[in-house]
Amino acid sequence: MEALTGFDLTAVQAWVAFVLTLMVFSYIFGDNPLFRLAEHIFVGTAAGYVAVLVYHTVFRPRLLEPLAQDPAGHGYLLVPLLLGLLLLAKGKRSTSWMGNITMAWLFGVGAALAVGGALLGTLASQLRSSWISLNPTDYAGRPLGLINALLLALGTIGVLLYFYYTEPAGKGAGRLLAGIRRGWGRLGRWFMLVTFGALFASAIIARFTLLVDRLHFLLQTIGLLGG
Amino acid sequence: MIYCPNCGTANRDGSKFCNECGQRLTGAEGVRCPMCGALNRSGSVFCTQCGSRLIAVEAPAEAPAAPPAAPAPAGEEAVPEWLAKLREAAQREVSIGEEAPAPEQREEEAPAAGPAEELPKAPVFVIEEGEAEWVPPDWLSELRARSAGAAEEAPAAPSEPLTEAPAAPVFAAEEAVSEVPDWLQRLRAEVTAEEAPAPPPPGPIGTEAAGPAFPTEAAPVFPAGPEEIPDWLKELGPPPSEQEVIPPAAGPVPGLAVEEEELPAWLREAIGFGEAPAEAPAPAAEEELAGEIPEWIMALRPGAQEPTIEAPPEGYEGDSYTEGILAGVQGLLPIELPMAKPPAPEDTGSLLESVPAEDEAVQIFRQVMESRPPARRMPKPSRPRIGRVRLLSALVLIAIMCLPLLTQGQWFTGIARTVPDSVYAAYEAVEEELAPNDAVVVAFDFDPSTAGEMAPLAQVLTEHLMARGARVIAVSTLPAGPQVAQDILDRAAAARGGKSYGVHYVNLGYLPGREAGMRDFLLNPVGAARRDFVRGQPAADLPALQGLQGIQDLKMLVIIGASAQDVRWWMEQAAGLARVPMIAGVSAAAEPYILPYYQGEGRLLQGVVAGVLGAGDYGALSGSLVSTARVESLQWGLLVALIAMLIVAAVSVFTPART
Amino acid sequence: MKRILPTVAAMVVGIIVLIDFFVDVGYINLMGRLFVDWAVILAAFALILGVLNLFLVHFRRIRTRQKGWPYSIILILTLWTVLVLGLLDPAGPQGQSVRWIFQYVQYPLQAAFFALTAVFLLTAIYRAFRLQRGENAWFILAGILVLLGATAVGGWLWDGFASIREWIMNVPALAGARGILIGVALAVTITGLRLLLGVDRPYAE
Amino acid sequence: MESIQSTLTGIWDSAAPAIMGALLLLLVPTLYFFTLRARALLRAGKPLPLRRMPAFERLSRAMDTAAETGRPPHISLGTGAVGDSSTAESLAALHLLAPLSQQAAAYGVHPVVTAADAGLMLAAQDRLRQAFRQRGQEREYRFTDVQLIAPEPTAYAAGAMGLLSRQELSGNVMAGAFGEEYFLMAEVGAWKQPEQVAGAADPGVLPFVHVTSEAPLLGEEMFTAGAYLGKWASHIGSLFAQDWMRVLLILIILAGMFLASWHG
Repeated sequence: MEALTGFDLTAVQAWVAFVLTLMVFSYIFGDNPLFRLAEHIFVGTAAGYVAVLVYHTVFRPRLLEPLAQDPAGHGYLLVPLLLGLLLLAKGKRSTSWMGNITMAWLFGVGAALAVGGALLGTLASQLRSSWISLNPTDYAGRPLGLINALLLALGTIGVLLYFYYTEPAGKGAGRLLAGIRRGWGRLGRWFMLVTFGALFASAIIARFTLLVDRLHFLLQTIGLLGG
Repeated sequence: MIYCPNCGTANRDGSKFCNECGQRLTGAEGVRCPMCGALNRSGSVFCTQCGSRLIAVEAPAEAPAAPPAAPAPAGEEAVPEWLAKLREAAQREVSIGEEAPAPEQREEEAPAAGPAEELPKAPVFVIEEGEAEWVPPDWLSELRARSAGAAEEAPAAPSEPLTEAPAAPVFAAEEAVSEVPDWLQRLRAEVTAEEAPAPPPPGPIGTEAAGPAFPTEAAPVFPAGPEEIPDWLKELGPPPSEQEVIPPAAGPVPGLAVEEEELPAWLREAIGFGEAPAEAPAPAAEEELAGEIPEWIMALRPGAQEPTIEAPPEGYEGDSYTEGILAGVQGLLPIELPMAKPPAPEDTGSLLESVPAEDEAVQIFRQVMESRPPARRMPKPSRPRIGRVRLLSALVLIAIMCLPLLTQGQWFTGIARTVPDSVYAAYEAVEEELAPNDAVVVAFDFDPSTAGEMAPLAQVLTEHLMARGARVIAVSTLPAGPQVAQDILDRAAAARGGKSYGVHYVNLGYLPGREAGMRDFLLNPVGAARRDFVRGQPAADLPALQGLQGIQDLKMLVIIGASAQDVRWWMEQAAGLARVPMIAGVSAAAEPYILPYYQGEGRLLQGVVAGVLGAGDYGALSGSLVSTARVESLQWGLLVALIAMLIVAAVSVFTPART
Repeated sequence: MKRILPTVAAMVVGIIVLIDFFVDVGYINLMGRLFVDWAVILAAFALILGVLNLFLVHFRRIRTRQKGWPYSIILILTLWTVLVLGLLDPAGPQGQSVRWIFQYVQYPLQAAFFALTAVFLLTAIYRAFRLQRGENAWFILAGILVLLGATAVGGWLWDGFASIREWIMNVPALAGARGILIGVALAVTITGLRLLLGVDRPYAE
Repeated sequence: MESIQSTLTGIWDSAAPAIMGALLLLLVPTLYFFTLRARALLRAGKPLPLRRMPAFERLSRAMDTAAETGRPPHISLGTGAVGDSSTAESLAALHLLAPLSQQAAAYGVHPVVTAADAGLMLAAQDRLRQAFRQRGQEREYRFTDVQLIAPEPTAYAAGAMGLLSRQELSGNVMAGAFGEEYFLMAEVGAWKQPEQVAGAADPGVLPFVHVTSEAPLLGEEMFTAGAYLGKWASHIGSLFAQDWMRVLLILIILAGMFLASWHG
């Protein structure tokens, strides 16, 4: 760092991190100026860092350099360049509409990725995984396995039914079906709550690990851990 | 383009029904809600948008207690002729609000004062398409012509709707239009004699604002002779030129117009030129106005300071009205009621005569306005001492977690933890599947936020891979991931020795576009990454990437992810392309969600290592060290959490439920 | 035109990218990948406006002397520092100065903010367990059992907790998560489909 | 047993794209049909046969508080983006934003809308401006009404945390794609703000949604705002269609289980 600042930063840098960490932790005592300072520094650097990163990983290698080095070979890149410039028109109210086509592009691609991912990624694999045998002969000697399989089926379908939106005008068989659906959905909600509980407890483990790491860092910096 | 009044969807011009919600669009029989301007199906009782009552407002026409000069509208028809005419006029005239009387006139027209916005809109008209021509009386046209430039802006400034007053103008309008009474003629004479009022700053928006959303602004010609105004009204009454006081939403002060045009809109907004003057009026205009405007009206402006209202008593924290005219009034006046329910006809028609019942209401209102805030409080959402609980528990937790770190004590380390299957499986997969120089992609999908947990995990996995002689190719789908990855890679390389960057391991940096980026990368790693992260070299030149065409050349995919979603995406993208062995290192938080991918039929993962505890287990197998003090500290912290959970659960079982 | 063109663009681009998922036809795959690639570039253009918005919001705060405006000065200063250092340095994020800022400013801050949630979790326990009753017993029970199964204390009390934890994760929790995932996938599909059919036009004004 | 399972897996792996594609194509007419039905229901003014959703009632309460006190609500659109696979969740957030901003514009309240992605910010700006324009108050709208707090999730959460601790709001509404950072802001919101309505789709975030919001929008419920708040025919129709597809998927699950069980 000498080149940049003219003095050795290594002595200071750990303390910079130390002080900033303490400033964030001061939120334990409620909102205060130190925390606000840390928050604003954080937002500023993070925004700047992302912008720098995007410039160096997207703009430069994917758009500017190919266009600068070999304009003829990368003529197709003029399309995103043009669309991108149109998007900048959104900064002004009167020209804002010109950016709509670019927004449409983003939304179209995004929606397609979401639909494709949901169908082929999530839905296909989750449906496939839910096809478990309920045949007792498959669980010979492990009665618990059969119960587990039954619970899995009950729970998965139950959660799906819990979210059912339509409330039909009940008569006769329809009413009976709706009753079953509601009861099963209730059961599904319980499964969901168990899921939440498990995830919550696991999150406690994960987040406490992060706290340990920071405490370790703080104690190390003030020399209580012997460097 | 027609915007649906119900859902806001833009429809083709000429559409009859809304594309989106089926709301009828073409003109016709609808009822404009007086409160929000929404068009409702005719015959609706309540507004679909804001729930205001629509029907009763039409009713008063039947029983007006008119001042002597104004004849009661004749006939049984619900809508008197003059009203129909007025309606048509309202439709034809875009900004018929101009007909509002000149400010001088309004000096007498007390009830109009406060709710400047609500008044003109209060009458609800059934909008019909009609042919009949209506020629406005000449006094009206005169007024209109004169104020054409000036009053173009509809009085759209927001203000707190507050009193019973809104119903008044229904009758006002009716009287004024049906036949100009004597008193009005007198007034008119006065007005014409005087100079035109100083026009409020002109704004281009005015015409926009007075679009079809305000078809009923024709109303406010307020009949009220000075002699008939009770004292209380005079007190409440508006001073002159209230129109200027509450400037329309339009903004630019003439002097600034030039500069404004030179600046792009966004900049103007930022610097504040184009802002609604209500919020930041140009100084000159403000001063000019301030002279003639009494304080209380200034106070009505949005954002104005509220000098007259006493501050709530010390320590009061409840929700109360802290802004607007009702500041300091707590929970007494249901604000919505006066505007949602028009007063019963017999109360409202008698603006000009002081009816005892009305006096009473006025007295109450006055008392409310003058009295100190009552002691009653709005209930606050229950937050039972959670602040102190938070502080205390946080300090206890931190103290207890620091202890093992400081003392290096090993209370829990002696207790054997059962090493999960999934960790063994992961270790064995690396041992068995990998030969020296096999290409392995390691996804570092975590950033500093979760590095405290993920770094030790990534460290043991990377070290093991390097020990097996694999070529480690690192990527990250998080912007800040590559930086964290680089430190871990360098440390792992140093720990194993003899590994050089570019040959044995390489960092390809950030992959934008989430799973689309992952897919791209797996299909064509060199092409998708383009450059390496450390030196910015073209990826194709790196020795570590030689012969790597796509996922088929990978021997293993190691996903180290803090969020279950990222891990899932990698798995799904990779599994969709080829069968490549995968192991996952995940945060403990994601474990419940990822573990199933290791179990069961058609499993995608060869092994799962979760959290620091899993890293410890893995490290014990592969010969990397994970700090025991940290694990110890974590165990103590978890003990605190467990105890907290048990206590709270027990307490909640033995105490009655809160709501 | 103002309306039709964007709608057509969204539909055509989206449907091609979507078809790319389902078929294996050379030029469709090529177009699909190209369109996605361009979307990344376009999102980068959007970021220019985003950073501008961030700047303007805080500039306004300073100009109008809103409460806490000095903090906005700090924010703008740090933002510009990182931007200038990072854009001028050809090494970008790997440049010495940016790397230093990342290492000693952003990293500790980001880590500290996340570590703070550990403390928040304790109060969340308080709220979740106390203020909600009834069915919530399932939540509490599962939470306690999973925690017992993961910690040394649990193992010390009874070594069966570990297998109970594993069972919870592999059976009821899995069933719940799967149900949620399938439901969300369905909702996502319909939401995306409405856009691809031109029914929802969030890009039009 | 092994063989049946692996046969099934083999068939499924090769047939899944076709089956999923068919499902998608089937969805198009279903959606159309139910949209027409929903439109007819709306036109007839009949009550919609949808179950109660307390979260949306809470939302209206927060908006009423906004009208009474002049305090704005905070609407967080999540840390998702437009242009990648989180777009669907971002869309859900925008569908929630549209009716809320219309209501806010009617009350003359400027909601504080925040996002962590520039594209989403731009889309939200269009929504908000449109809402103000429909009230004839386009001038009221400002470029800075929708803020990009930070283009990075944790920094966004940190900024939102500050906003929620300091600003007096009528409520905190959070919907969209959230990740691990959700809890950071949600806990502060639950602590400091009078009303908190939150929704997320990622199961990893849902436990936190559950503990920080008394009226959560869990998983797919987050996508229903257009139907419940906006009363848009296509969105109501979507819910009907979704229920039918749900039944179809349950049948697929049951059929698959039957196939897996049936051997010998």
